[in-house]
Amino acid sequence: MSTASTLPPVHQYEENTSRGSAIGAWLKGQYALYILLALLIIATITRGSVFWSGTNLTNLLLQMSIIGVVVLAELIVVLTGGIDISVGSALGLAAVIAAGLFGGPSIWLALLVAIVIGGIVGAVNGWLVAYRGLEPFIVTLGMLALARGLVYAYGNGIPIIPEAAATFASFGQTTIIGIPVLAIIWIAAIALIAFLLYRTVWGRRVYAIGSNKEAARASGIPVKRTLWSVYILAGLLVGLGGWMFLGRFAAGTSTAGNLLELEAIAAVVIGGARLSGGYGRVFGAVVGTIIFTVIANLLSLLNVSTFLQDAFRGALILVAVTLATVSFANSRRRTKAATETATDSPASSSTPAGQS
Amino acid sequence: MSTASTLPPVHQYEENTSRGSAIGAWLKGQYALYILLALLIIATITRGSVFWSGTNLTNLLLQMSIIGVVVLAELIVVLTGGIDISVGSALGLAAVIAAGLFGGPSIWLALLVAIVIGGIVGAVNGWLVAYRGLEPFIVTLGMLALARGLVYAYGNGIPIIPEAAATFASFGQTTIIGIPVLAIIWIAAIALIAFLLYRTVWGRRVYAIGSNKEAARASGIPVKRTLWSVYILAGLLVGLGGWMFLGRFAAGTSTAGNLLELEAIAAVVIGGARLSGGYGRVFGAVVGTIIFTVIANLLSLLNVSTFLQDAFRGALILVAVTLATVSFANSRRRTKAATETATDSPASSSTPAGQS
Amino acid sequence: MTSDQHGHDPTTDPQQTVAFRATGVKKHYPGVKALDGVDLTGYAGEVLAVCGANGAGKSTFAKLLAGVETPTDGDIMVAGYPHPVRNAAEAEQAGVLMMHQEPLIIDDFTVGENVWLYKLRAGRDIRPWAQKTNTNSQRTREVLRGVGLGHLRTTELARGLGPGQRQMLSLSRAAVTKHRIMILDETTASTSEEHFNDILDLVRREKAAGTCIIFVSHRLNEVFAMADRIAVLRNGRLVDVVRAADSSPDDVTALMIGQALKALARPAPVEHHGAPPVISVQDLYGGSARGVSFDVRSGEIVGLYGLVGSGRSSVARTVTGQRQAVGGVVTMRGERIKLSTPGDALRRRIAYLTEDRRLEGFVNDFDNGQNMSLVVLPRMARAGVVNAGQEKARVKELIRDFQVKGGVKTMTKSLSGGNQQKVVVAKWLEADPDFVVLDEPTKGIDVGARANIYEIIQSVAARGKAVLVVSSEAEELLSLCHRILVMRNGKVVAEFDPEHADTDDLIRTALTHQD
Amino acid sequence: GCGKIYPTDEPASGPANGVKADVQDVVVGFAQQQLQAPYFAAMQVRAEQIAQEQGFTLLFQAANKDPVVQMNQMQAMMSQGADVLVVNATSVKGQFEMMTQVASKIPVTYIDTSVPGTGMTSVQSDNLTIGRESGKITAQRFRDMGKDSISMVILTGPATDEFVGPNRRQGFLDGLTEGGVEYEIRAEQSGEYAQDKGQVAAENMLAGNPDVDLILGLNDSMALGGYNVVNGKPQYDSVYVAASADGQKEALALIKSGGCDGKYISTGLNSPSLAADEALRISIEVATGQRVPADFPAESFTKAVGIGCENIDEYYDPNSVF
Ligand SMILES: Nc1ncnc2c1ncn2[C@@H]1O[C@H](COP(=O)(O)OP(=O)(O)OP(=O)(O)O)[C@@H](O)[C@H]1O
Ligand SMILES: Nc1ncnc2c1ncn2[C@@H]1O[C@H](COP(=O)(O)OP(=O)(O)OP(=O)(O)O)[C@@H](O)[C@H]1O
Ligand SMILES: [Mg+2]
Ligand SMILES: [Mg+2]
Repeated sequence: MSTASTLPPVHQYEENTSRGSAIGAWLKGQYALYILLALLIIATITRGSVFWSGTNLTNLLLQMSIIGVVVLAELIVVLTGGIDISVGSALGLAAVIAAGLFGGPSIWLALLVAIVIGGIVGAVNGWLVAYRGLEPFIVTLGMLALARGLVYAYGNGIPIIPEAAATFASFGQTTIIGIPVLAIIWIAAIALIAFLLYRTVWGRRVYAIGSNKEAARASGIPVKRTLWSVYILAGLLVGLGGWMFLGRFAAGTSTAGNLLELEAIAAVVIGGARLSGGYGRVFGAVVGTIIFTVIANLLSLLNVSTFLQDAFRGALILVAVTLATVSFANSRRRTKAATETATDSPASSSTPAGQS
Repeated sequence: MSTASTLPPVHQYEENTSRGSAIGAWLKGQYALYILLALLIIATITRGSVFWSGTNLTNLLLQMSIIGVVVLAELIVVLTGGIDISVGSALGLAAVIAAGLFGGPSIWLALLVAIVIGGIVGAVNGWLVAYRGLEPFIVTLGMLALARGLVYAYGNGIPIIPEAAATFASFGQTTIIGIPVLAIIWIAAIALIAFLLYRTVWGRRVYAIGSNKEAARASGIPVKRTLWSVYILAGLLVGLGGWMFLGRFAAGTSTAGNLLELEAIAAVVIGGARLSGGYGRVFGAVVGTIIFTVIANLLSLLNVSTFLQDAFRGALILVAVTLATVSFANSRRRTKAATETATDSPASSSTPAGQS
Repeated sequence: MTSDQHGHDPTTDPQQTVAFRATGVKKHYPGVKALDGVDLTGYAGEVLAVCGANGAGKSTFAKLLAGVETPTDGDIMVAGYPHPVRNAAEAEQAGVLMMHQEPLIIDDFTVGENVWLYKLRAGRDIRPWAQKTNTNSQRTREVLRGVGLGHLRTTELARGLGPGQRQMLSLSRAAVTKHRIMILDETTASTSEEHFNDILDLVRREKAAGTCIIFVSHRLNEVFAMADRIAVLRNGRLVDVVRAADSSPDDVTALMIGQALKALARPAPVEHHGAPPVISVQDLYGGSARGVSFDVRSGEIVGLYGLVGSGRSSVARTVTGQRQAVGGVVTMRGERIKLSTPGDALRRRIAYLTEDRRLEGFVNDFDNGQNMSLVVLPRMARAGVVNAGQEKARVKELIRDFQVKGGVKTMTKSLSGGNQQKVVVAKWLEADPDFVVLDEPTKGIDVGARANIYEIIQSVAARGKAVLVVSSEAEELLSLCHRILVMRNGKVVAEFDPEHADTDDLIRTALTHQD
Repeated sequence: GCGKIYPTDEPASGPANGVKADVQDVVVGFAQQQLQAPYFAAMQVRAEQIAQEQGFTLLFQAANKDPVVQMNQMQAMMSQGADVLVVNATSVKGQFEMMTQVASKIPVTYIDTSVPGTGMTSVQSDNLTIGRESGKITAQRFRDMGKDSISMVILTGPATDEFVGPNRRQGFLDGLTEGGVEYEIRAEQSGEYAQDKGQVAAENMLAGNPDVDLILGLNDSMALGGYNVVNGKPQYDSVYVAASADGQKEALALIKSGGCDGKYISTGLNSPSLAADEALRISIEVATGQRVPADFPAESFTKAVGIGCENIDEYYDPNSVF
């Protein structure tokens, strides 16, 4: 019997394969991009010549490359439905120990040390989360305090200057065809993470676990092992960030990486990732990184008073995210009027902008 | 075809109404309580006489009452599946404006002002989250920066001393039958929130929304309105906290409430609440508050080097939560052996200790 | 859209009181016209069945009526309510009660609280004492007993309930709410036949009280046992409304899918060559299974029948490593095995198709392609890097084979319930396991696609694999299996040869056998 | 019935637990404001050295710049039997009532930052003068280069910096004027007293104002960050760096190595060791009954000097902690 040959028409489905509407749909979801665009327009109007000057663009690249690597680490953790608030302290720890161990004689030894430290921190976090089933927030909160405490204890609060400080400083200033080497490292890390997430079995598993852990488990995915690997990879990235910190500042200060976690999470979230996991793109996280760096840079360029900077930053964030959804809702309403298809259905709140 | 209709409905199992192991089951879930117990034992062994002295107990009560009120605010937000990282700044803003508006002539006027400010902040957060569907993290991050910025701007970073500073100071150190009045306010707030959550329709709605927003909406619960009310109530509590801050320190400092959000979230989570919402108890949050206050107090009493304090605090948190789940897992294994029915079924990962 | 080819026009009836009237109702999702202009009237005191293939728009219509979704165009007036309902709260006030295809259960609430969930609706009454209903009261327990959940503790969390129990729990709300329209959206899909009697009883009572009942089901025998009129939807349009008395299941099937179904061939008999069974289970304990033993041979399809809660799923989960066995021996081809995770099982080519689609069936944020390839992805990858082209090509084939109404890039969660189920079935059969347990594989799947899935299952067995099918539908097992085991209270109590048994035998054994 | 935890406002008239004859029995509580800058860390190291030498017990806590935390820590010290407190206050104005309450139970000696009107005495660094001395040296250098008007950018403290930073800033500017140099401030941004933050702020300010003559950091850490930006970059060849205070080792090393045409022009001496010595001396005298609180003036200042290329050898010690 072959019902297949007489397929009933009720099961037919026409896939919309037109490229145009795909890009349109994609653009509609990229509200981080609109925020960035708006920021760039504001920057151009107010301080255009300075903002777009070569020096400032180089500064921007430098300023975003360290946090950029940390944002990638945060992203993969957030994709699993976790959160890592220890990234800042772990970066500090990696930087300080890499600067101080054996006196910090070589930048390559420091790279190794920093990555190992980061990896260890990540492995501990990941083990507790994956194998002991603990809440990531509380685990990484403990690690936040522990790592920062070790930073203080290691240098008694005094910055650690590696022996190879001069090499670090000159390495940090190196550019390749005009692009700072630190930025190149960041871009390489973006490419690596994008490849891992989108092109490998591991990446697919990360998304599956974040979206529906039970389904992932039932489908034979090694949930614990994958979760652990995510935290370890995040740790390695953070360690790399610590090393880049040394390259940029040539000293392991005890405040290195302070409050970085907040900015990293914010960049991931404004880039469209969902804190409950399973949804988020590398592209969005990168845009989020750029947004926060540009905001800080712009406030500096406009020489906004220290007293008002925080207020401006906060208001900017609130206005930006609100406007982005307003314009999104509007464009949706327009679509509706045009095609009579869109709705105010409850499902509409499950857009990326929706609450998790 | 209709044979089924000839058979009587079945009820194969006997009704099970046993209440026997209710307390046992409850105790099993209270791992925060064990952490606290362990801490108290450590405190008694190491610095017993000082720790349990009247002065220190009064200090402890004072130290936990302000954060305690903020933890309650955080709890109700977390129950809805949200997060509020603006509580610290909002507390600062309420304190500073209450101290400065009209010169801060009266503590009762200040109470009104603080609560109104807190309520406004909460209403803005809640409106953006509930009606604009924005991610709570990013909204309250914006508010965190905005409110802190306004604090700085309001006093140009200089603390605001209310005219009634002396009244505030004497109010803050008043005791009633030996209990500081601030602690009494905290206890009243606990009772209020417990009543609202456990005894009212509103409270059940909060849990329903946090547990399954779609189901809540589809069963006719006014999701948006309830969400908004939660954030407003949280704001009012934070405002109250700001006023209590004035009572304790008699000045609206620009650092008031700094980093409080982290501690508040941590207390809520260690108290067993699930960050994804729908699960969490007032009792747990109170225990969480006490735990963090006792840790800080104990580290001071033990005169642990400041460099190591953070490290100790972090290590303590990690060890405590890990041990708590170890003993929990063990007791589960024992139950299993005894009854031969318990399992490692997927559902077991959704215990409070499980990852959200 | 309406038809009067049956003489008297059954779509309208001036003699009866109108309960609701839908006119020109459209519901369009981006890229999908779920409903495309439906006019339908329901009357007080009747059972109106809504039939249609998967994705025809049945649930969509029900959701519009219940105010959970708002129509793109047209409106639905509920009798006694001044304007079209705009949200679930208004629908409640208008007296519409809906049992969703995915039941509305708050996992963190107790069973008792879930019974009274609608107490939390939009009523302005949020005074503390308004919540007074004791969710652990005698009344609550009676209500639960009324839907066959008397053995549950009212104070236990709903999180632990299986899909069948969730359906019945949601149904229990009918007893505690005031309503004039009751919608049952595939409430019977994951419950066994004997629960149908509870539901039938309930429906009769409701009908007598003047409620308009809308009944959605793919089981045409149930539809004909219950309905007064049958509305048939196809691709979002109302094809016809017929009187149950004037029609037959074959007519309705033809209306639904545009052709009549051929009868399913019996599976070819299995030949034993003395080889050890693929899987052999001895004295298995775990979950609610209490000492279960059976074998499944190569090429054999074994059915497992029982009532809701009889322990079938516990057995299925335990032998496939989804949960750990507490006692007992499982041997695979003579070798003793111990599975502690689904991953272990998969490595031994043992698979389990879950009955709990909502919780562990598919990944919410994945599209059909990603969901279907989830299990077999490592096979489509080299050194961990996915071969995207191969993946896409294979998934396209699967979508065609399983007649999924959706594309590779369609999000699985936006599919209709039955189409989601097809995705899940496809995902597991694609893994090509040596031993596969299918737990309620055809739940919610329409008659057309169902035949197709049976064929695929038979072809799997024909390739020498061992298949265990858990089902609540006796008929399905009788036509599909070589042998049928019946469970009761966690034990296998009888074995039938489908050639010499009928539905009644199975149900009676499941119900009345004493041990 | 009602009661008060701190029944009186009057400052304590003697050690909290009575006069101790033997210095070995004395317990000193040291409530440090923060440890996020080397200056504060160095103070702790010095205090611990002194405690070791003299044999008294030192309770040391740092408050992370938060008055609330500091209050809790002081309370814990008193619970532990501290006789006297050394406090580096977190907020000059904001802690008035708090410190009144604390000082009613225990003699308080402020170090570095004080809360006027409370406590027994204060050992302060005179930020205004320190800044002015450094400013004068910088002015001299620019005069030597033939410039008598400069443009500059300033790295300030965070918004919570109510007292110290503004004084150092004003002092330095006064010093420039006194030294005969006119200045124009092109931009001011916070570097939060940290090297990395200072470096970023300096980068941004220089991008907008590449032609400035001077980057002023209100402490050495930030100025070092600024130095990293301009060091070795040809486009910033004529940009110099100065700090108004601290005398951190790395900064002194730069001054020394650069000589009188180095990029890092000057800083001011704000010796954590001197301050710690003085404050602990006073505390011990009170605790052992050698003197009573009433003997002390409201405030005394530590030595204030500017450090430039000419006097660098007096102050540079490669082995110091700070
Ligand atoms: N939220 C949504 N977004 C996009 N499409 C949707 C959504 N909900 C339903 N659809 C589409 O609407 C169509 C009708 O779905 P509906 O759930 O009403 O079918 P159904 O008749 O109930 O099918 P089944 O028998 O499988 O339950 C389907 O093609 C489905 O993919
Ligand atoms: N460890 C256990 N001990 C006792 N009962 C359990 C245990 N685990 C599950 N149960 C209960 O056993 C009952 C039957 O479980 P199971 O899912 O195996 O049966 P089923 O026949 O497949 O029923 P359904 O049709 O609901 O899936 C359920 O009520 C479930 O709550
Ligand atoms: Mg449906
Ligand atoms: Mg089952």
